[in-house]
Amino acid sequence: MDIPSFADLNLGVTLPAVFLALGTTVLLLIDAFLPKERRHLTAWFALAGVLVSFVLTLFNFGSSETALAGMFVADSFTGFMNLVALTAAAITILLSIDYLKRTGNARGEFYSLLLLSTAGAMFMASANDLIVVFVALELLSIPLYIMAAFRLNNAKSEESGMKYFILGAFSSAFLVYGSALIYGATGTTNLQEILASIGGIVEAGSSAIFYLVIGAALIVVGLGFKVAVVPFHMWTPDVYEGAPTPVTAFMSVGAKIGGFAALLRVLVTALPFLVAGQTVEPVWQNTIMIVAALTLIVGNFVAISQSNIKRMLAYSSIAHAGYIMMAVAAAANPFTADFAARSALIYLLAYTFTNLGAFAIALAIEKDDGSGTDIKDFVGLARSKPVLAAAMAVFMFSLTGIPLTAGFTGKWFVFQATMQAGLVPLAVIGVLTSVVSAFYYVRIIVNMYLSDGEGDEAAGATPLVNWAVYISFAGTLLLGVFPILATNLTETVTLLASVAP
Amino acid sequence: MQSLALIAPLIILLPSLGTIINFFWGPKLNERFSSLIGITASASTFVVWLVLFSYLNGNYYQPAIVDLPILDGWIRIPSVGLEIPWQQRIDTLSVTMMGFVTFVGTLIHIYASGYMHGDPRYARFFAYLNMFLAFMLILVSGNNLLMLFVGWEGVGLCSYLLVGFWFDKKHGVGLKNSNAARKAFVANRIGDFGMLMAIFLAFWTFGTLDLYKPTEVTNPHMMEALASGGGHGEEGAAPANGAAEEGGHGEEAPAGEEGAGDHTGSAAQLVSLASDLPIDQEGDHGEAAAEDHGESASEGHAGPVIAYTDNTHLTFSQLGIFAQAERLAQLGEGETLERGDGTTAGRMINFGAFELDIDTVITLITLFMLLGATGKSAQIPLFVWLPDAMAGPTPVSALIHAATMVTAGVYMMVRANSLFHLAEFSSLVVTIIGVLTALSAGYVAMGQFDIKKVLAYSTVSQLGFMVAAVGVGAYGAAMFHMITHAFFKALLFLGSGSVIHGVEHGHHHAHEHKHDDHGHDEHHAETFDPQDMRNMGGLRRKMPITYATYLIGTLALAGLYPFAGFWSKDEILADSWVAAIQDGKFAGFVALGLFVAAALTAFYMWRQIEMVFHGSPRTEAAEQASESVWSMTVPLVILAVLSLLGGFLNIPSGIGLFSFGLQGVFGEHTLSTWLEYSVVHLHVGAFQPLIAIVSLVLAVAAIILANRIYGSNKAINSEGLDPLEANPASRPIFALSNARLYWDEIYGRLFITPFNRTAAFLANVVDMAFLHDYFHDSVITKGFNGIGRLLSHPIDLGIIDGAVNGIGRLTRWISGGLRRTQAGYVRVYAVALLIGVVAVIVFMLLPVLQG
Amino acid sequence: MIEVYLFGAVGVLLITTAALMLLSENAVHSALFLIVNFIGVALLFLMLEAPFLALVQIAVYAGAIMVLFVFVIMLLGAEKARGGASTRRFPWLAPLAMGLTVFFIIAVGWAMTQGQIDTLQTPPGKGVVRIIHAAPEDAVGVAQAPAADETPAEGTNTSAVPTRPEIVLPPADRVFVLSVDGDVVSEAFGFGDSTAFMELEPGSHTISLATADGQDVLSTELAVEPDAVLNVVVAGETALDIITTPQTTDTGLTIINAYPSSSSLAIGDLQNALFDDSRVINLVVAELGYGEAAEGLDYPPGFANWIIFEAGRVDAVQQGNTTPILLRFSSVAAPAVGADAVYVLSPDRRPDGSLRPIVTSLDLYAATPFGSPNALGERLFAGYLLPFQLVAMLLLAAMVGVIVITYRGEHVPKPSRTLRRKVSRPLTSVIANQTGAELTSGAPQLPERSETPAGD
Amino acid sequence: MVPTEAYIILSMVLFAMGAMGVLLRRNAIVVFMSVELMLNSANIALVAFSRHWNQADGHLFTFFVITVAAAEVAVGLALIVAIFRTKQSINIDELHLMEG
Repeated sequence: MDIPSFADLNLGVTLPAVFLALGTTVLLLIDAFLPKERRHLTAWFALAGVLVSFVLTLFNFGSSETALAGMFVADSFTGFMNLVALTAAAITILLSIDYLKRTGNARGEFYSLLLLSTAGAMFMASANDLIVVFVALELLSIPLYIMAAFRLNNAKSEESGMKYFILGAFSSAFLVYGSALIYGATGTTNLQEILASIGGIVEAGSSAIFYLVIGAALIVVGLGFKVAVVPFHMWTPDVYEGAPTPVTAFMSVGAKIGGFAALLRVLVTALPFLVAGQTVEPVWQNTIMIVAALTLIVGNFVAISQSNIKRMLAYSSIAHAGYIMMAVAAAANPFTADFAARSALIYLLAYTFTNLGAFAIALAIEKDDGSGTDIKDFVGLARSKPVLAAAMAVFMFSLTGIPLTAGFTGKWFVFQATMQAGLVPLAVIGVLTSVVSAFYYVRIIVNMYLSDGEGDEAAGATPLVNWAVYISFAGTLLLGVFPILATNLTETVTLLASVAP
Repeated sequence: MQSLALIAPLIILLPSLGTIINFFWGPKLNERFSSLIGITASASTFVVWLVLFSYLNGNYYQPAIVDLPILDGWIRIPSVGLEIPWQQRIDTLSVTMMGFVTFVGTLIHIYASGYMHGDPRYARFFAYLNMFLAFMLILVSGNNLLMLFVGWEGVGLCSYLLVGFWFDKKHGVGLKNSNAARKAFVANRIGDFGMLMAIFLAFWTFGTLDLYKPTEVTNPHMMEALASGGGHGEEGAAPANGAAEEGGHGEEAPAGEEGAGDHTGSAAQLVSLASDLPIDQEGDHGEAAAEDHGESASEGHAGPVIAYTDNTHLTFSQLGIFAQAERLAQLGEGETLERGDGTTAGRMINFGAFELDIDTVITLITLFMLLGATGKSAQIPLFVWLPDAMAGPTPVSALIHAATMVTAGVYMMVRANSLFHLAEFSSLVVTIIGVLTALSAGYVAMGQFDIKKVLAYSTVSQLGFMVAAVGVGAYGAAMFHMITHAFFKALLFLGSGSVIHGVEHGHHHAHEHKHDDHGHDEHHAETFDPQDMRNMGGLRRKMPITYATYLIGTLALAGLYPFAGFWSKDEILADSWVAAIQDGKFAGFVALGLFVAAALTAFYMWRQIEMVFHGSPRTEAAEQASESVWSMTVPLVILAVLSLLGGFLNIPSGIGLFSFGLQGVFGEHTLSTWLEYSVVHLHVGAFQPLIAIVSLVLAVAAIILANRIYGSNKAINSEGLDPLEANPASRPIFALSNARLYWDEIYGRLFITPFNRTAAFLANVVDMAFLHDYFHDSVITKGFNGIGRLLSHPIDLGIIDGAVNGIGRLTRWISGGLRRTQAGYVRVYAVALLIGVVAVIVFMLLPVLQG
Repeated sequence: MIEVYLFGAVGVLLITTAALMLLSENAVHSALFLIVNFIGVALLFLMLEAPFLALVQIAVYAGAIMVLFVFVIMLLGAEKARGGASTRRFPWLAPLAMGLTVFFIIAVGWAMTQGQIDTLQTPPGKGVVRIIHAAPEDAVGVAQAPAADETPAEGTNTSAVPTRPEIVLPPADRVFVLSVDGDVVSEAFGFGDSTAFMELEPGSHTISLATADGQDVLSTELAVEPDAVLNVVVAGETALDIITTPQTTDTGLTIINAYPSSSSLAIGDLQNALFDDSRVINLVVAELGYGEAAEGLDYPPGFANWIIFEAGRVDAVQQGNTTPILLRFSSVAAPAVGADAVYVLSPDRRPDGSLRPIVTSLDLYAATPFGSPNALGERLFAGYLLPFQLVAMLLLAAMVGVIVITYRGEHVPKPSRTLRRKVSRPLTSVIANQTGAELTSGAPQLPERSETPAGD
Repeated sequence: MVPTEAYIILSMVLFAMGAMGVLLRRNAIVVFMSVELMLNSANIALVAFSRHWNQADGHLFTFFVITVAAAEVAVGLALIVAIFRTKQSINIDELHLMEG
C-alpha cells in the first residue's frame, strides 16, 4: 500500500475540526505557561479557537468531499452540525468563566476538555467509518465524564461523573460489538461500502442479514444512550443534576449533536436498505418509532413531577431527543430521508439555542454552593430580574413549541417530516406530548410572573452570562421568525447515497 | 389604486412597534405617554384598515395578496415542495374582521387608558394589548393556515398574559388569577392540538397550506356576476350607492365606475387584480393573459372585464386548499386529476400505512378544526376556561374574551366554509355543539351573581349561536352576529367595568379611605366583592350614562327590535328555519333549539339590569357609587350608537315596513353581498316574518317574566338570596344553574377517575415487574391509599379548579409514578439499559423472522 | 483437528476464568482471573493469525491495564466490596440480569447460527495487479533500427500487443506515465519501479505507458480473472512488452523471468564460493521459462552469490564450463525470510549488441503478511490516519482528566460522608454572631482567608 | 480449521458474562473489569471476522478498541480514587445522592 501523499489527505476540508483538536493541545500549553494571575485568559483563547473554527466551517460550507482516506466527510451535514456544536461550545464557554470562578473550580483544563469534546462531536458528524464513529464518540464522551466530575471535593459531582462513566462505558461496549457484527457481515467498516454490500446481502436473501440487524440494533443502543432516549435515558437526570451547570448545559446539547449526527449517518447513509422479508422500510424504522414514542411519553410526563430545574431540563432534554428521534424514524423512508435529516438539523439548532438559554438562566440563579436550582427559586424572578425572566419565558415557550420561537420551527419541520413519511400515529403522539409539555414549562413562567414572593437576586447573572442569554435569545427568536435562515443552510444536506439495492 | 393594498403589512407592524416601545421603554414613560403610544398604534391600524377597505371598494372587491417585501418567502424548502410564504390576504372577509378588531380595539384602548389608571404595570398592559392586536391581525389576514396558526397561538399567549395580569393581588386573588390564566392556556393548548392536526392533515392531503393561491379566483359565482353585470353585486341592489357603513363606501362607488370605464377591454388590469403577486407588478403575467384572452374579453363592454371567471385554467397544484378539496370531492371513483407537476391526485389519500377517501379526510380536517374552535371560541367541551378568564382586567374581557379573540374559531370555520360545506357530518356536529353550548351557557348565566360571569356565560352562549350558524351553513349570519355581538358585548363589558369601577370607588368612599389610590389596591377588599351583583342595585341614578348605554346593550343582546342583536340573531334563526324546512337538514331542526337560548338571553340580561341598576342600593358602596371618567364613558356612547345601528348593515330583503325604509340608506344584504366575494358558500336568505315575530315575542315575554320576578326592588331578598332561589319550587333549577351545571365536576368524574385508575394500574405493573423491592412501600401502600382517597373524594382533590387543572394533576400523578423508576442506583439503570438492548434486538429481528 | 481441540481448551479457559472473575468476592482474585482470561484471548488471537495483536493484548491489557487495576485495588485497600446487608438491595436483580443475558445469548446465538457464516461471501473478488517496470534503458534505447524490422513479426509474437508505435526515446524519457483504464497511476514510472497491488474489477483493463508529453508508448489489454493476483512486468528486448505472471502467495522471494530466450533459465547458488572452482551449486530455481515466475522461494538471508545459466546444464556448469552461464550475480543483501522481494530477469544489451539477462531487484510494496506488524503499521499510517490521531487526542484527554479528577485543591478535607460547607469566616465572628457577645473586640483579628482556590 | 462462528459465539458468551458482571457486582473496580471483558470479547469477534475476510480492518479496529479501553480505564480508576477519597467506599450502590 502506498503511503498517501499530503495532498491526498485533503486536509483542507477537515480544518475546522482538526484546528479545534490541535488548538486544544496548544491551549493546554498556554494554560500551563501562563502566569497564574493571567490564567483567566485561557477561556478567551478557547473562545477565540472556537470562533476561528466557526469561520473555517463557514468557509468550507457546502463542500462535498471526503478526506483522510475516505474516513472523513465534509458536506453540508457536517458543516451544519459543526456550526451547531461550535455555537454550543461558545455559549458554554461564556457560561463557564464566571461560574467556575465563583464556585472555586476555575482551572484552565476545563476549556481544553470542552474543546476536545466539541471536536469529538464534530468528528462524529463527519465520520464516514464505524471506527471513526466509535473513536470520536469516545473523544466526545471521555471529556464529558471528566467535566461532570469537575467540581472539587463535591460528592454529587463525583457521583454524577461516575454514573455517567460506568453506564457510558457499558453502552459503548455495545456499540463496539455492534460495529464488529456489521463488519462481520459486510467485511468493511466504511459506511458507503457497507451500503454497497448490503444490497447484495439483501438481494441474495443471505442470512448475513442477522448479523447486520443485530449489529444495527447494538449501534442504535450505543448511540441511543448518548442522546438519552428511553430506555437508555436513566443516567440523564442524575448526571445532569450532579454535574456543574455549564457542563450540564453543554452535555444536553453536545452529546445530542454527536449522537444524532452519527445515528443519522449510520442508519441513513449505511443502512437505508436494511430490509427483510416483506418489509419495505428498513427494519430499524419500527424500533426507532417505538423508541421515539416511549421517549416522548416518558420524558414529557416525568418532567412534570420534577422540582429541580436541572432535573426538569434533563427530562425535557429526553423529551426533545424523542422529537429528533421522530425525524430519524422519518428518515427511514428514502423519499423523505433528506427532508427528515434537515428537520433534525433544524431541530437541533433550535434546541441548542433554547436549551442553552434556559440553562444559562438556571445557572444565573444558582448559588455558589450548588443550591438554588429548585423550581421554587424562580418565584418572583420577573420582579427582581425582568429581562432574565422575559428571556426565560421565551425559552420556555420555545421549548413548548409556541409559534414565532425556534422551538416551533423545529417542531413544525419534524412533525412535517414525520407526516410525510407516513408515520401519522407518531406525529399524533408528538403533538399530544407537546401539549403535555406545556404543563411543566408553563409552571416556570407561572413561578416567575404569577407567584407571590421575593425574586432571587440572580447573583450568577454576570455580564458574560447575560451575553450568553442574549445570544441564545436572539437565536431563539431569529430562528422562530425567520426559519428561512436555517432552511437555506440545510438546503444542500443530503445523507442518502445514490446507490440503490 | 391597487398599490393601496401594499400597506397591509403595516397593520401588523404598527401595533408590534407599539408593543416594543411600551415593553422596553414603558416603565420609564409616564402613563399618559404609554397610553398615547398604545392608542396611537391601535388607531393607526384602524386608519390602515380604512385604506384597505377603500382599496377593496375601488377594485370590485377583488382580493389582494400582499407579500412582506423583506421576507423572501417565510418557510421554503423547494426540494420537498414546502413553500409557505408570509402573505397577507386582503379580501372582504379578512377586512371585515380587521374592521371590527381595529375599531373595537381602539375604543378599548381609549377606555383602558382611564380604567388602568394607577396600575403599577400600566405600560406593560398597553404593550400586551398592542401585541394582542398584532397577533389578531396576523390571524385574520394570513393567507395560509400556518400564519393563521401563528396568530392563533399568539392571541392565546396574550390572553394568557392578560388574564393573569393581576397575578400579584393579595389574599389569594392573585393565585386565582394565575390559575385562571393557566387554565386558559392549557385549554387552548388542547384546542391547538386540533388545529395542528388539521394543518398537518391539510398539508398532507393538498401539499400546500395556502387558503387561496394568488392566481386563484375565490368565488367563481361572483366573478361571473362581475364580468357580466359590471355592478357590485348580482342583486343589482347597487350597494355602492348606499351610504357608507363606516364611511368611504359611498365615495368609492363613482371611483369604481370611473375605473371600470378607464380600463374597458383591458383584461390585463383585472387579471392582475385577481392575481397580483406583489400587486404593483402587473408585468408579464397580466399582459400575457391579455393577449391570450384579449378577444374573449369583449371589446367595448361597458362594465369591468374579467379575464377569468373561474379556476378551470389552473392546474390542481396551482390551487389553494379549498379549491383543491372541492375538485377532489367532485371526482368520481377511480378518476384522477393532473396535479400539474406530472403526478396525479385521486380521491384516495395515501397515509403511508392506510388510505382514506377524500370525504373522510375532509371530515377529519373539519372535526379537528372544530376541536380547535371549541378551544378558542369556548365551546363545549372546552369552554370552561372563558368564565374563569374574567379574572383579567375588564378591558381585556371586553376586547379579547368577548369581541375578538374568541371569535377566531368562528372566523376560521367561516374561512373554511368550503370544507364544512363538503363535510355534512362535521357540520351537524358543529351545529349540535353550538346549540348545546348556547343553551347550557344561557342557562348557567341565569344563576350567576358575578356581573362579569353573567356576561362571560352570555358570551359563550352567543358564540354558540355563531357556531350553530356555521353548522347550518349560515356563514353570513354567523359573521353578522359576530360583528353586532362585538359591538354590544364590548359595550356591556365596558359598562360592567364602569359599574365595577364605580362601585369600588363608592366602597372606598364609604370607608373613607383616601381617594387617590383608588386603583386596584385590595387592602380592604377581602370582605367586599365589587363584582357581586348582590352588592349593587339602584345604580341608575348614580351612573346615568353607564345605565343608558348598558340598557341599549342589553336590549341589543336580548334581540329587541330595532337594536343590532335583533337583526343578526334573527338572521341566524331564519337561516336555521330555512335549512330545516326548505332543505330538510337535520342540523336545521337542531338549530331551532336556539329559540330557547334566545329567550334565556333576554331573561338573564333583564335580571342583570334589575339587579344592578334598578331598585334601591343594597350596600353603602352602591350608594356612594359615581359615574366614571370621560375616557371610559365616550367609548360606551360610541358603542351604544353602533349597537343601535349596527343591525342595519345587513337588512334582509322582503322586510317591508320593519325597516323604516332604511334599506334605502343602507341597502339590503349589504354585508352578505360584500362577504360573498370571499365566502363561497354564503347563503343570502330572505326575511322570515314568522321567525322574527316569534323570537321577538319570546324575548319580550322573557323580559316581562324577568321583570315580574326581579322587578320592583325584589331583585335580591333580605337574606341575600335570588327570588328564584328563595322560592322552593324553582330552587333546584336555580341551584343547578348557579352550580354551573356541575360541569367541572362532571369532567372530574368522566376523565379524572378513569385516568387515575389507569395510572394506578400502570404503576402497579411497572412496580411488580421492575422495581418491586425498592418502592414496594412507596407505591403499593401509599399508592393504594392515595387512590382510595382520590376515589372517595373525587371532587376534593383534582377537580377544584375544574377539568383542566384536574387533567394537569392527573398527568403529574402519572409522572410521579414513572419517576419512581429513577431509583438513583447505577445497577438499576444498567439493567434498564440491558432490557432496552434485548427489546431493541427483538424488535429489529422480528421482521427478519417473519420474512 | 488439533486446532479444534486447542480452541476448545482455550474457550473453556476463557469462560471459566470469566466466571471466576465474576464470582470472586476478592477484587484481587478477580483481577488475576481476568489476566488469565486476557492471556487466553491472546492465544485466540494467535490462532486467528494475529500475532501482533496477541502481543499487544498481553503487553497492554495483561501488562499495563491490569497492573493499573491491581495497583488501584491495593492502593485503596478495596479488595473486598464493603457493606453487608444494607447494600444487598436488589435481590431480584441477579435473576433478572441472569435471565436477560441468557435470553440475549439464546436470541443472538440462535440468530447467528441461522446465518451460516460461509454464506458471507464477498461479491466476486477483485483481481489484484501490480505493474513492474523491468526494462533497462539500454535494452530499449538501442533498438531503434531492429525495431522497424520486427514490427510485423511482433504481432504474432506477443498477441497481447496488437500494434506498437516505434518510438525512439532518448534515455531520459524512459520514465513513463503509467495509467490504468485512463487513470494515471504513476507520473514517473521508471526502471525498477513497481506499483502497489491495485484492486481491479474482473474483466478487461487497459494498461498504457506514455511519455511525459503524452505520446503513447505502449497500450495493452489485460484480462483480469476474479480473485487473481498478477504481476505485470514491463520488459522487452527491443521494444516494451508486457509479461503477466500469476502469483498465489505473497511472501518470500519471487523471481520472474522476462528474458526472451529459447531455453529456460536456471538459477544456482554458489554460496560463498566466490572464486572457488569446485562449483558446488545449490539450485535455487531449476527451470524457469520465459514469462514464468517462481514464487514463495525461501531463500536464506545474507550474501547471495548466484549464477544464471541455461536450464538443464547444471552438470556442465558444475564441471567448470562457463558457456551456459549467462550472468553471475552477487548481492550482499539477499532478501530476508518472510519479507517480500521480486527479482526480475530482464534483457540487457551488451555493448556488442548481444543480449544478456540482468537481475532487477525491486523494492516492492507487496501485500504484507496478514496480521503482521507491517501490515497493521502500513494501514494505520495510511488509511487510518484519522482514528489514529483521534485516539491520540483521546489519550491526551484521558491524561488531562486523570490530573483534573484526582486534583484535590490545596487543602485535603477530612474524609467524610456528608457534604461540608466551607467556613469562610473566622470562628470568632461566628461565635459572636451566634451568641451576640462582642468577642472580637480586643481579641486579635484573624486574617481573612483568601476565597480564591488555587489553580485558576 | 475452526469455523468463524465458533469464535463469534464464544465472544458473545464472554460479552454476556461481562454484561452480567456490570449488573451484579457492586465493587466499582470489578464493574470496570467486566466492561473490559466486554470490550475484549468484541475484540475476539473483530479479529475472527478479520481472518474471515482476510483483511486487516478488523485488526485495526481491535487496536483502537484496546487503546480506547486503556484511556477509559485511566479515567475510570481516577474517578474511583476520587470517590474513594470522598466516601471511603467504592461500592456503586452507595452512589445515590440523586434520585427521582
